[in-house]
Amino acid sequence: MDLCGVQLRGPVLNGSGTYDAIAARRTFGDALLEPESFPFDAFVSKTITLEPRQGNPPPRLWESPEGLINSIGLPNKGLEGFLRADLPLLAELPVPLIVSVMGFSRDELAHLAAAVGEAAAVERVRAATEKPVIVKLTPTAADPAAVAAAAERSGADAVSLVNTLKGMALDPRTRRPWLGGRTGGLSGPAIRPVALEQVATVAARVRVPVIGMGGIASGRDAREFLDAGAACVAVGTESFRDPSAGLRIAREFGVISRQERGFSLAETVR
Amino acid sequence: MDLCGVQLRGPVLNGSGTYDAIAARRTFGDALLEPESFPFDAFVSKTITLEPRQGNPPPRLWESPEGLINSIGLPNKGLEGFLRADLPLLAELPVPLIVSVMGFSRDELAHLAAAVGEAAAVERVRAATEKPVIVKLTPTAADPAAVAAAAERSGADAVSLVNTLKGMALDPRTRRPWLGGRTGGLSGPAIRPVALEQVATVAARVRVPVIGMGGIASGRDAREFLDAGAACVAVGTESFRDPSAGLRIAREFGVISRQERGFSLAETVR
Amino acid sequence: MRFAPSSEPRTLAPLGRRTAQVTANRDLGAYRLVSAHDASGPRDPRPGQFYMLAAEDRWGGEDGRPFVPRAFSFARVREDGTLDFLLEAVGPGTRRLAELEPGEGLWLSGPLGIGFSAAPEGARPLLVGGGIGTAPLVCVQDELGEEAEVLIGFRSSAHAAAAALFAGAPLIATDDGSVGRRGLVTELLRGAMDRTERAAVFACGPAPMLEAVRALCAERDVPAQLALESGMACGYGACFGCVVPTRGGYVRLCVDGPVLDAADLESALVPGAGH
Amino acid sequence: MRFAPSSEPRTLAPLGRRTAQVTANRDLGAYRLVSAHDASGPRDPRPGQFYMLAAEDRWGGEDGRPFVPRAFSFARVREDGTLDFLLEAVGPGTRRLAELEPGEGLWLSGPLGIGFSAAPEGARPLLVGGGIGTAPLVCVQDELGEEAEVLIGFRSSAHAAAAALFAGAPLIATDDGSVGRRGLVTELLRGAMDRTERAAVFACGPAPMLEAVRALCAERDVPAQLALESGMACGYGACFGCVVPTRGGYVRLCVDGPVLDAADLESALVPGAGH
Ligand SMILES: Cc1cc2nc3c(=O)[nH]c(=O)nc-3n(C[C@H](O)[C@H](O)[C@H](O)COP(=O)(O)OP(=O)(O)OC[C@H]3O[C@@H](n4cnc5c(N)ncnc54)[C@H](O)[C@@H]3O)c2cc1C
Ligand SMILES: Cc1cc2nc3c(=O)[nH]c(=O)nc-3n(C[C@H](O)[C@H](O)[C@H](O)COP(=O)(O)OP(=O)(O)OC[C@H]3O[C@@H](n4cnc5c(N)ncnc54)[C@H](O)[C@@H]3O)c2cc1C
Ligand SMILES: Cc1cc2nc3c(=O)[nH]c(=O)nc-3n(C[C@H](O)[C@H](O)[C@H](O)COP(=O)(O)O)c2cc1C
Ligand SMILES: Cc1cc2nc3c(=O)[nH]c(=O)nc-3n(C[C@H](O)[C@H](O)[C@H](O)COP(=O)(O)O)c2cc1C
Ligand code: FES
Ligand code: FES
Repeated sequence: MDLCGVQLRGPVLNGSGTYDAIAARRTFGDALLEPESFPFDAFVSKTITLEPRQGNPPPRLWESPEGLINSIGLPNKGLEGFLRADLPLLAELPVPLIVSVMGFSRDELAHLAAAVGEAAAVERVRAATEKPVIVKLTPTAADPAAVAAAAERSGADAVSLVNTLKGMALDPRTRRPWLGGRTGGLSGPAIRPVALEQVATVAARVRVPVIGMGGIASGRDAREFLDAGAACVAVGTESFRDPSAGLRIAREFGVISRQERGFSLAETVR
Repeated sequence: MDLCGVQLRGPVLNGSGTYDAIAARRTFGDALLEPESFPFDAFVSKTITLEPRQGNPPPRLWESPEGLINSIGLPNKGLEGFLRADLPLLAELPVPLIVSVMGFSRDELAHLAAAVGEAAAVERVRAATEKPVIVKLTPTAADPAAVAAAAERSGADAVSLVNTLKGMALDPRTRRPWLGGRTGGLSGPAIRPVALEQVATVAARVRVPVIGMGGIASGRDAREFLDAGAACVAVGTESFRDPSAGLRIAREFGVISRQERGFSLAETVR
Repeated sequence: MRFAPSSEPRTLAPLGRRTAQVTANRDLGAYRLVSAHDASGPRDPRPGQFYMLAAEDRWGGEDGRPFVPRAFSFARVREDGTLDFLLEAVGPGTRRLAELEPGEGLWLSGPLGIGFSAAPEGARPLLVGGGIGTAPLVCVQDELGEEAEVLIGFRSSAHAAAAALFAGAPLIATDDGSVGRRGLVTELLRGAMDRTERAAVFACGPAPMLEAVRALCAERDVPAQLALESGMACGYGACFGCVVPTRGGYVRLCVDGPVLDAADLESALVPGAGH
Repeated sequence: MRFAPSSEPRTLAPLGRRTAQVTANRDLGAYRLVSAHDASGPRDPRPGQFYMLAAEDRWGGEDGRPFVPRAFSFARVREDGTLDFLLEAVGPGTRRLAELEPGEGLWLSGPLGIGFSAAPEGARPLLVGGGIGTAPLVCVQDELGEEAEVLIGFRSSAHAAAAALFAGAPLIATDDGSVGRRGLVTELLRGAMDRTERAAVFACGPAPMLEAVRALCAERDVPAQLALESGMACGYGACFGCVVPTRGGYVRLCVDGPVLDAADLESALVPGAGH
């Protein structure tokens, strides 16, 4: 399949910031580099900012009903550190690479989805690169489809959604916010219906491909996002529960697709 | 305790549209009217509109991971039917009554939370009644605290949140939207972290009491919403799982409060 | 023609959710028959009423479902308050219930809704059931005795095992002819109507079957009560989720049904019900 | 003083999550000792490495938790690939694991992280454990043999039952003096250091204990390795959730730990860890 002119062997990507292929290689060894072992059909880097960032103070995680709240805070080596230390290693991966960047000043893109005026930010990125540009939308915008349409008008080659929903947890002992960053982002199956709605609504509005994510944990879930209009899906939190969730989901998805072809054949025959 | 000048025996309300005391009486009989059996400390009616409404076509429900998606569509008898048929029966309940109304034209309040300009809508309600006015916020506003502050400035005596999050489900057979209303509202434990964050943020911004809800299923959950700054809580979806969930939650909450008093005493003693 | 019940055939439910103890869970061909001792519930639920059930433990597994309880007609109530439910495992909720072990706790509330009304004086009750929809007819037969004629249809002989719940010799149809007559239960009904001067139909089964029954009864002006199904979350009128369209508008099946007078329905094909 | 390991003490994990079969689950005072046969895993995980565990069935119950897997040091590995885990049931995840029955499936991935490095030439290893933190020291002792001195502290005699996992006669302290000496394990450590010319500390336990050990070792310039705990979601560096502050900034405990050189820490009091 084709995503913005790049050939992919399948539709399952990772969610940005939910899989560190370099750390995974330290843990699982070079087996990870085998094309048939690498869990995704394209690899999306953790979001990079211009300057290095430490991220939020711990604790950074809290479990909620069928979900996870994180306040990671975009820790990364900064653009320079990334280009020097990480990019050469990521270039060894057996699949195409998508680099996730957050503007060239942090506030610039953090506010991307808040207003249509932000479209300018995408235009600036667009002019600076020949590579396809994918814009990730925030799910807290009052009207995600309008933001997606604005991104498309400004030249985005694809849009990707959803990001995590804003959430909070209290420390049962102190009764004050548990997360170092006070609030965090909710991900996982809990948000799947919200994600599916936004993906469907955005896909109905824009022409560019939509990368859908939010709580995908099985081939059936992936199938639903594609049915809702996504061109590709991404797996985030489920990779925490199963380091090769991406592979499993692609396999399950394949079985479903074959079964469905089988069924429709049977129906035709009847 | 006191909510806008009305005395309540405790802090546990029902979410509007999630408990029909009249239907419950048909099912459970007059036992429901006993003060010690009635599950809530004040009763909130289903939202009433000026004209009668049939609501959305079925199917109206879908289950999601630790959540429920509904597209009920505010069916109700209209103001006149409510005043004639329902109000006399609701007046027999052993607790104070809160009537939930949706503007005097439907669109008016449906858009309440979308923009600060809507404050006018609240002002108009304010002028029309001597009773306390509680404004329910939509959780899809980009900035719920700003909307809450606008409602407060316009004279709301309390604010209530969260309503359901917009979500969707597909029919596995047809792969098209399952719900008659295409999209629906997600409620239940899945949304609790999102609700808790919005309640905390709104409570920090407004002076009027906040009625907090969203996925409350236990006394511990209720406790968290109060810790986050809510004056009262409301129970919605959990009443579907357990018709006297309100009572159970109040009881559990009481036990926790007593234990905590015990603990802090023990700590003081040590 | 209409049923004109003297009063609403509804036994009140104790307020809230209680725990019954599972006493048995046995195979009945393609179904399970789950028995639970509902010590504090009423002994006289009306045939056609239902209960909302959930397992006390492990309700909510992988992927956080089942989440809300599930609706089940009772098939039979015994004097000591033991309730029998006939289940078909079609999804996460029924699968969990189907594997309940004796001694486990079953959360229930009920009896809920409106059951079947008595047949008009002098009419012969025809009980028409399809598949799992035969369940509520068992207690209808218990109540009406030999007066009632039982006509039931099943997909296969494994499903037809449920016929053992009925007294006497019910007429059976199966899709494959492996038990009883080959064909649909509506064909049995047509035959029985031909033989019966004044009939009154009590039916429960899949929506297409109920629709065929409704059309047939309308054609012959035979009064019919249909026990419908729709997706429910609460079972006591709280969520407004279970509505079905009637000639008078949407009604909540859990408080105004599940048994409806066929005369009130344009069609028994309820959107979103069944598997 | 620092440890200067020649290479990272890390055995690679097979990619992905696999199922091990639970072979035993027995009481050990206040703890459970769960054994599982990890047929396709490596036979040589490094002491101090850990596994992410989840029950194959029923992971996620009431209220949708546990959701992510949980981290556990292995206490021992046997030649056939059976792993022993020592668990304390403190929340929904550990409670579910504590009730695993022989024959059930245990999802695991690992070994993960960096384990303990060898002690510097000529130094006497002092293994210092507190409570459930004694678990990874069992396999350290298995490896080092009599050379190592074991000093362990517990809340009560029920917890001190874990001492049975160690060979020889470990020195024990309990809060209530019911087993061994009354007091804290750091007092045992102080005594052992007084007796030992060149010591090298291997420690695991609750954060306040580790901080006391760190401070004591810093004071006496004794090299120490501390196995820390922090809340983890993935265990392989994917989520960036498990960071702890070090002199060099935040490090992910699951890929750069859980064993850290005490010299790299300002404090072992990690925010949000432990119960
Ligand atoms: C009044 C009444 C009486 C009944 N009596 C009986 C009886 O005696 N015996 C019996 O076996 N059955 C009976 N049923 C049917 C029974 O309630 C259903 O079979 C049961 O609810 C199915 O639950 P499930 O979890 O196994 O299946 P599911 O179909 O998975 O869940 C039930 C509901 O969830 C929704 N749903 C379906 N798929 C999904 C999905 N993938 N994700 C989210 N939601 C989904 C649908 O709305 C469906 O109706 C009765 C129903 C009613 C209303
Ligand atoms: C490297 C390492 C090795 C370990 N080795 C062992 C070992 O050998 N034996 C052992 O017994 N333990 C060990 N632990 C600790 C063990 O992982 C925890 O005890 C376990 O994660 C607790 O899970 P739980 O679900 O039982 O408890 P919980 O504390 O409920 O859940 C675990 C995490 O969830 C979060 N949390 C706590 N309460 C809530 C709540 N109410 N809602 C949402 N989230 C909540 C916290 O972040 C907590 O850390 C180790 C930990 C690490 C990091
Ligand atoms: C721990 C964690 C870290 C994340 N970091 C990033 C990030 O750096 N950049 C980004 O665009 N999205 C980030 N996300 C959002 C995910 O890419 C994804 O949009 C979201 O988690 C929803 O998908 P899921 O439910 O499958 O996890 C992060 C999510 C999690 C859980
Ligand atoms: C079936 C259903 C119907 C609802 N109807 C209304 C309504 O009429 N008016 C309203 O203000 N909120 C309505 N709500 C929202 C609830 O009052 C509540 O805000 C929301 O469900 C979150 O709480 P919960 O998670 O405890 O259910 C409805 C919710 C559900 C699930
Ligand atoms: S099931 Fe809730 S109203 Fe009928
Ligand atoms: S637990 Fe996820 S990065 Fe360490």
